[in-house]
Amino acid sequence: MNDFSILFGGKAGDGIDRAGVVIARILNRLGYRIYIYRDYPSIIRGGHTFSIIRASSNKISAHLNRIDFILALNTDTLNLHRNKLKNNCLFLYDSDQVKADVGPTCGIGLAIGKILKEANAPQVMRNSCLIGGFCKAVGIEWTILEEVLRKEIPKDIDINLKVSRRGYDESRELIKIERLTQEGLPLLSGNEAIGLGLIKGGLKDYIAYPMSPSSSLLHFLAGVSKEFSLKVIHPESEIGVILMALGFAYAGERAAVGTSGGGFCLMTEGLSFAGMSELPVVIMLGQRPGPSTGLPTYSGQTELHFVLNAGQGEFTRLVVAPGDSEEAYLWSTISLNLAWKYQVPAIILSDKNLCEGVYSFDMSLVEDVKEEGPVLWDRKTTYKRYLDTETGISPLTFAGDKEAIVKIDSYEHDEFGITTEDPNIATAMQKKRLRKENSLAEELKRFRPVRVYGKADSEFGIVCWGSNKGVCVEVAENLGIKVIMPVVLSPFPLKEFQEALLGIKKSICVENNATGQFARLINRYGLSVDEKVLKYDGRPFSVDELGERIKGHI
Amino acid sequence: MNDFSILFGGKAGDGIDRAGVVIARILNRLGYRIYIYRDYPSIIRGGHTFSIIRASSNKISAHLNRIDFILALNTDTLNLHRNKLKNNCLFLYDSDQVKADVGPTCGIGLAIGKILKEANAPQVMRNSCLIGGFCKAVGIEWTILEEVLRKEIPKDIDINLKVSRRGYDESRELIKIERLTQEGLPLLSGNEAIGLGLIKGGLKDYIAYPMSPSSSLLHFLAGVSKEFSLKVIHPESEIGVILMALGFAYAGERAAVGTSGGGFCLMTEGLSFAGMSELPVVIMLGQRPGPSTGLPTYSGQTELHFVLNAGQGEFTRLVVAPGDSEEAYLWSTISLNLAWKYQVPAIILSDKNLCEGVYSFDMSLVEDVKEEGPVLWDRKTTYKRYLDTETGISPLTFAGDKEAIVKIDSYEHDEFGITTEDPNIATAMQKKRLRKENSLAEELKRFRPVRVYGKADSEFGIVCWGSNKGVCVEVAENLGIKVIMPVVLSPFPLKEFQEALLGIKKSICVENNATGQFARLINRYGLSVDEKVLKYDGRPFSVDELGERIKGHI
Amino acid sequence: MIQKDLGTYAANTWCPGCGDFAILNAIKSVLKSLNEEGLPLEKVVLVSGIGCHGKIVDYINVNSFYSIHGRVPPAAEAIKIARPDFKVIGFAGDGDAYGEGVEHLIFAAKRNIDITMIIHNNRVYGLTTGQYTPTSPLGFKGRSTPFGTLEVPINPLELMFSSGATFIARGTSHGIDLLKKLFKEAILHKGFSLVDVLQVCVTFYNMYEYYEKRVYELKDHNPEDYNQAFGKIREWDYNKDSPIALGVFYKKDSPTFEDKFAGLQPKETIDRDSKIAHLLKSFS
Amino acid sequence: MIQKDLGTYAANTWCPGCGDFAILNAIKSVLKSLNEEGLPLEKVVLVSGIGCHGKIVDYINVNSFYSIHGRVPPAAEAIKIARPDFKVIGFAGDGDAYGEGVEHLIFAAKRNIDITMIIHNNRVYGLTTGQYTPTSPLGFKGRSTPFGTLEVPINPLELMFSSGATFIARGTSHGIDLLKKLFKEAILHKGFSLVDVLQVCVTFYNMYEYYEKRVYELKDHNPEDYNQAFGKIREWDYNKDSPIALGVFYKKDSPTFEDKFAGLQPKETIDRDSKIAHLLKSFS
Ligand SMILES: Cc1ncc(C[n+]2csc(CCOP(=O)(O)OP(=O)(O)O)c2C)c(N)n1
Ligand SMILES: Cc1ncc(C[n+]2csc(CCOP(=O)(O)OP(=O)(O)O)c2C)c(N)n1
Ligand code: SF4
Ligand code: SF4
Ligand SMILES: [Mg+2]
Ligand SMILES: [Mg+2]
Repeated sequence: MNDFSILFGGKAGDGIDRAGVVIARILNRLGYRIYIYRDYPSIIRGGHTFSIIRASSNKISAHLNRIDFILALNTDTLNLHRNKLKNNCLFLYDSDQVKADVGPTCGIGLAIGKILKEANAPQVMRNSCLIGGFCKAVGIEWTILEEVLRKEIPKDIDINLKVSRRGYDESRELIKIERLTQEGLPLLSGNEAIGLGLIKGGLKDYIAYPMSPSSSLLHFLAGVSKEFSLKVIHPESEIGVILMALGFAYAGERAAVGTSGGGFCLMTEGLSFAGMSELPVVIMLGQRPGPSTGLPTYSGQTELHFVLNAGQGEFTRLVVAPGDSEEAYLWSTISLNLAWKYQVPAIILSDKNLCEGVYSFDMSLVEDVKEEGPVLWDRKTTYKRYLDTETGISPLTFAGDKEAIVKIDSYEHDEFGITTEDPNIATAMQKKRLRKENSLAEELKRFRPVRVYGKADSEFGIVCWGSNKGVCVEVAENLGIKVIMPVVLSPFPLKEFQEALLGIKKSICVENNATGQFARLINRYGLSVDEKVLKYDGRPFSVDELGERIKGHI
Repeated sequence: MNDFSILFGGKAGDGIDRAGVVIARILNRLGYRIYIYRDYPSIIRGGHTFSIIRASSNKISAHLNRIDFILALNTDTLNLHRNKLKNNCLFLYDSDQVKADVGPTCGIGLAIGKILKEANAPQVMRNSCLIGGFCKAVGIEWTILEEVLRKEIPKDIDINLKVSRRGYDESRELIKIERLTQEGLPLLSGNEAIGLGLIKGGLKDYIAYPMSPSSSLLHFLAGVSKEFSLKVIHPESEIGVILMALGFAYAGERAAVGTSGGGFCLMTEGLSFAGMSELPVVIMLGQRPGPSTGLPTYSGQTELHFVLNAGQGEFTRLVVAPGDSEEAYLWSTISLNLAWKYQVPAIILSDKNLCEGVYSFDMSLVEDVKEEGPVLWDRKTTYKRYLDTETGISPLTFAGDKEAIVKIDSYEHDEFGITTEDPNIATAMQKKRLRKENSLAEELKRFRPVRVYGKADSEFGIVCWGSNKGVCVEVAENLGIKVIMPVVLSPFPLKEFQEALLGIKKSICVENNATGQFARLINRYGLSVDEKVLKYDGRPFSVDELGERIKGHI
Repeated sequence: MIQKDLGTYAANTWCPGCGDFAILNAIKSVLKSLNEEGLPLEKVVLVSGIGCHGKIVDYINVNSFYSIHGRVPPAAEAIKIARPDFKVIGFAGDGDAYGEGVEHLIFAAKRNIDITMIIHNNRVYGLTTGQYTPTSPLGFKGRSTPFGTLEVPINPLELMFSSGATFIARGTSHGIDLLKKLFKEAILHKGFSLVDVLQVCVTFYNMYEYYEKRVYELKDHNPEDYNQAFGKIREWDYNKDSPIALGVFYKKDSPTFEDKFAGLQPKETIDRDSKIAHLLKSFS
Repeated sequence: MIQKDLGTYAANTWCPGCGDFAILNAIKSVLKSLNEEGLPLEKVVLVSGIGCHGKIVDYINVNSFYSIHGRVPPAAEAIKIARPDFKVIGFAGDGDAYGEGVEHLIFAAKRNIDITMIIHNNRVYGLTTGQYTPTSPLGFKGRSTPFGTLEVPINPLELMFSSGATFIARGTSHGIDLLKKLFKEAILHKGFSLVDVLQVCVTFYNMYEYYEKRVYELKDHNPEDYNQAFGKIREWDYNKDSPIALGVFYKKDSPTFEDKFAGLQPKETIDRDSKIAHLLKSFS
């Protein structure tokens, strides 16, 4: 057992999420690497929700369909998932609630209702009781559980410990999870990694209107706002959000915003304004299945072409799609740096799987990128906010500078930022803004915009982007094939991508959308993939599922 | 002189626009075909503005750089444009205002200030005086001018006629414009043609927030709202606009909206909602140079990829880009019909040149398309708003139907329109919505989505879209080469486009943007153009200018 | 999909104890009674926003338009303008209607379109798990403001009053009889009506006891008296701990937009083709 | 770009006689006088919307942010929050601020951020050549409403009052001395201030004579008296032909958002890398 999965299920409101994290932290202390997939409907109470906590001696960022252990707070959990169990009898359940015919010798039933009643504990503690039972069942020492609970759920900890201990005591050991020799790692959601990466890149302000799956980035940054002197603002709408961010950028502060599809729509006018005014901004876009409100708590990859083309007019933009927590951290820092260096909007294209998935985060795997300053005015000649330079970058100074007047403008403008309708100036300015794309593309090379995994010389290559990285890499390693994953999507790293394709005889593009958006993107460059493996029901590929589908093509 | 151009220039507020139309109507009565290009800054008074009125015995929809006659209300007009005159002396000017050294024997100066003063006429009548002088100078009878003025400018007509007559009398004949034998045609702006085409297609409601170059469509439809029982509404914002349109569609009424880039941004969330809810809507998008506020009174073609990909999620949309007034009329009718038949959003991608250009409109050239009804519920089984059918089209009925309950939903939903998060239903519904693209593409064939002009068997082909049609066709005819112009841009008519390309050895793509958006679009299909001729200063190509640039490639 | 009792087969996923149930039950009962009094149910359209509140349309078996977040009014207005014989009832959240899309509410009120807006004002974003809204009190600790908000709430009734709403009322989700009365009166009111429902969100902002202690029903109040109305509207500002009046605060007869609009709209008589031809003539 | 007299080289393209000139001249004079009194001009940022009004920032040689249509307040708010030592002055049109982006105005007022909004209220869309706006009177015949509007205007002062604005004033473009006084007072007011300027649009809605006949300056008015303020605010509703008061209607001392916010924001002392490392520890 150095790679196993626990499914913890119940109703929304049962604290499934929290329970998953507690279990993950326990296993983390035993040296396991973790990935958590969270599946929940757009409901606050009721319905069916579950987390799959996968633990492995190796770093992972995908889940499996085969489950080793089920922890069931309700009947649905057993009914819907028992068929996924490797060993049909490895499950624990609340025998006061679960109305399933489990067979007499199978699983462990805990009378959680009774236990809670006796301890005078609230319903939300059912999960702690079940976790207690689980720890005993897999041979985890009580002290570890106690430590984690104290840290994770400080509120009413005494009753909680009591309830959990009862679960522990009334359970029995079924199997033994070994302690590994390696140290644990921090467990971070994708959004937390993005938040920290932005902080590392010098973030000063974060502005957002709540929207799944971006909300937890807002919550996280609001929570740490004092530590990092961040101004975190939740204004009236996404239109207000993007305009505030541009106001902060004008004042010289690094600002980022976060949203999902519908909110991004409302930001597109501001995005185009950012392009014209050359005000930097980083937008974290967490994709979920659309169109429209769609499946708000699930995942998709349908906004690739939208973000590449959003906003009227033509302007340079940076678009990156990190694939796991380390990339999320790294590329958030890079995005903020480059948005400021090139004075362009940068979009971190994420999705629910990355935003809300939980990963063991290994800082030692993250290339070290420091906060980098923008190109600043040399103070030698009169300040011109839109000085037309060879790189297209106009050196910056900010309002408040005694020697400069800083005028930005949503109209076409001259170098001083005064509105113009002159055809020659308009053409020159348009060229200047687009020229930045070249220098940006050049600079991106130093961050290796296309990453390659798996068997380097395989003639089969999986092509993927964003949160599918984890599952694709694992499948490729299992099958002995290659993975090509561009993290940068605009400016598209064509040369690097082509190099990565060298030697590939058959390429298989894996995406969470119905039309193959990445496959279509590379068509633009005269390239094409041989096969498309698409899934668009809002659920991520599991390693087993994707493995089967890829096998069909190789 | 069966093809000549008159440039009428002055300051904003001088009534340049109106003057252009008066001259055009006069020439129309003499049997000429007309095209007017209007060049004006985003200013209400002052600045420099001019119209070029081109008249020809043939139908035209482009302007020439070479001018035959200048009518100048201010100095700028002469200074900026005199070099375009074929005959350096063919101009009329207000000698009380124009401070230019015109030479003693050149042009005709009218002391308009004095004439107005004597007639006690307001400044806005300066243009009438100059028109009077012009008519005399080219040998047009006074009665024609009088008739047109009476019709066009009924307000204070007596003083106006007096002033105009003085101009007429104090001028002298320089050259003679012949009366042609053909009848005149209605003169329509592109927006008027779009409005009439929508009316023909059964338009019931038009909702818009003013924005150049779409505003004149709003003004036109508001003006004729009583005649056609249209509900024309100008609400608080573009977000309100698109949501109102969807409300009307829900109630069973054919609605359209109009806007430009920034307003379209604000509509993208509603667009995606239209995709999900399958509520039909027609959006007229008048492009102008961006990014952001850009050059609001000029023209561009930068929103092609934006409209193809706008809105989160993936859904079927119709995008058409008509090239002149007849196409504007025809494709507006088609758009409304097909939006309703397929229950999809349809976008009429226009631009300032088409919206505000004035054309001789020849109804006999327009294919006859009638208003066509949507697929209606057969009343045989319980009504399901989102019945999953082979074509993807769910038959319609509307709220108010005693036997049906009509539920539309921005969430993913089942056939009844009840929210669902079920992965199988979500997949099926996504397929259903995308399947409509196939049937729509099939149906579009009957309207010849790709049009071909010029020399059919030339090995040189100009590829263009939208308002560049006119200038490209004329250039192609001059040079004896072919023009390929897809009117439909989504679903892309690949087969027809490929057929049109047969025999072409060198293709030259003409666009008003900096990156070659159409050229990029066809890359997606493994096709590419050989040359790009781009212009993005907001001004349209003239026939002479484009001719030169194309010659460089053939 | 015909279900008895105006329900649907959709599973109800509100938290047990949520105040939205009261709104659901009240509106169902009002629709039934209006139906008995002669309103054909096919002439009812429910429009909802996105939030816990929005789910209400999935639970009622009549025509509905499940809109996007913040955008209930413009859709409702258009439906009413297209079909003045319909009753159009909007359900919106406080985040939805007073925040994201407050401009539409203001303009719908200004136009005095005869729609009814029922606001599920739980003073929190429910569905996105507990952030402050425009009506949360100063210092509210939500997930986006863990150290407390820095803004005083708006008083939505005052905002509606200043925007020209012609019917303004308030109820709570713990007074279903009053809710029924208010909903019915609002729906029957000819003009723009708004009922602000202090709907308790048991999960993220349980104000049950707070309201229980403070609410009272308006008595001897003349809602047609502008000054009385204004006084009562300002009595509680959604922040201070004052008594909280319930009932109809304000009511005014005023011509509606859709009626004026219909007046402008002659029925089309001759066919469009000939009218187009006629119009084209005038263009030459 | 240093020009004397706060001007720039941009050619002025307002119509001769436009009321915007008065606003331009008044604000320049106020900036000069504030500068003389010690305000460094580099600490002034002008923010404008899109419309004829917006051009004002091209004509004044100080820092500026020429925003998009309707979106002056959020940009101005952010600049003020980032730099509480700045004076941030927004110029917006009536279409811009009371229509397209009214939600931002409401929330800026609600937050009581110390910015000044100057509204060029010509009661028409100037730059798009003459359509009705939220403050055009009932029956206004504009290019989108050739048969007259069907909506009564909003009273923007009342709307701002109900949204929590702490300084509300009105001037006209034909009273430049009053404008100067009002602008200066508004800028010096600590909190959200709005000056509604009845700016005459000579081209599309020339109300010069109308206003001349009706305007009067507030006297014996205590702007800190809530009820007096409300009464005067409601005296003219932007529709009826009543007297039109000018001056400061309302003024209130109230803590500002940016001050409260700054209170929450300790200065960063230790370096971020070690704090990140520390935080990461707590995640394991
Ligand atoms: C444009 C947009 N922004 C954000 C969201 C995310 N969202 C969904 S519901 C909601 C808030 C709901 O709050 P409220 O309107 O008060 O309704 P409640 O859930 O409290 O009933 C938000 C922000 C969205 N769906 N669309
Ligand atoms: C999103 C968007 N919609 C529409 C426009 C077009 N537009 C430019 S200015 C303007 C109205 C200006 O009116 P107002 O704000 O009153 O300013 P004024 O010109 O009267 O000073 C409009 C609608 C735009 N620029 N952006
Ligand atoms: S979260 Fe609150 S508003 Fe939403 S269903 Fe639960 S109790 Fe009701
Ligand atoms: S149109 Fe009106 S507001 Fe605009 S510049 Fe002219 S007079 Fe001023
Ligand atoms: Mg709420
Ligand atoms: Mg205005």
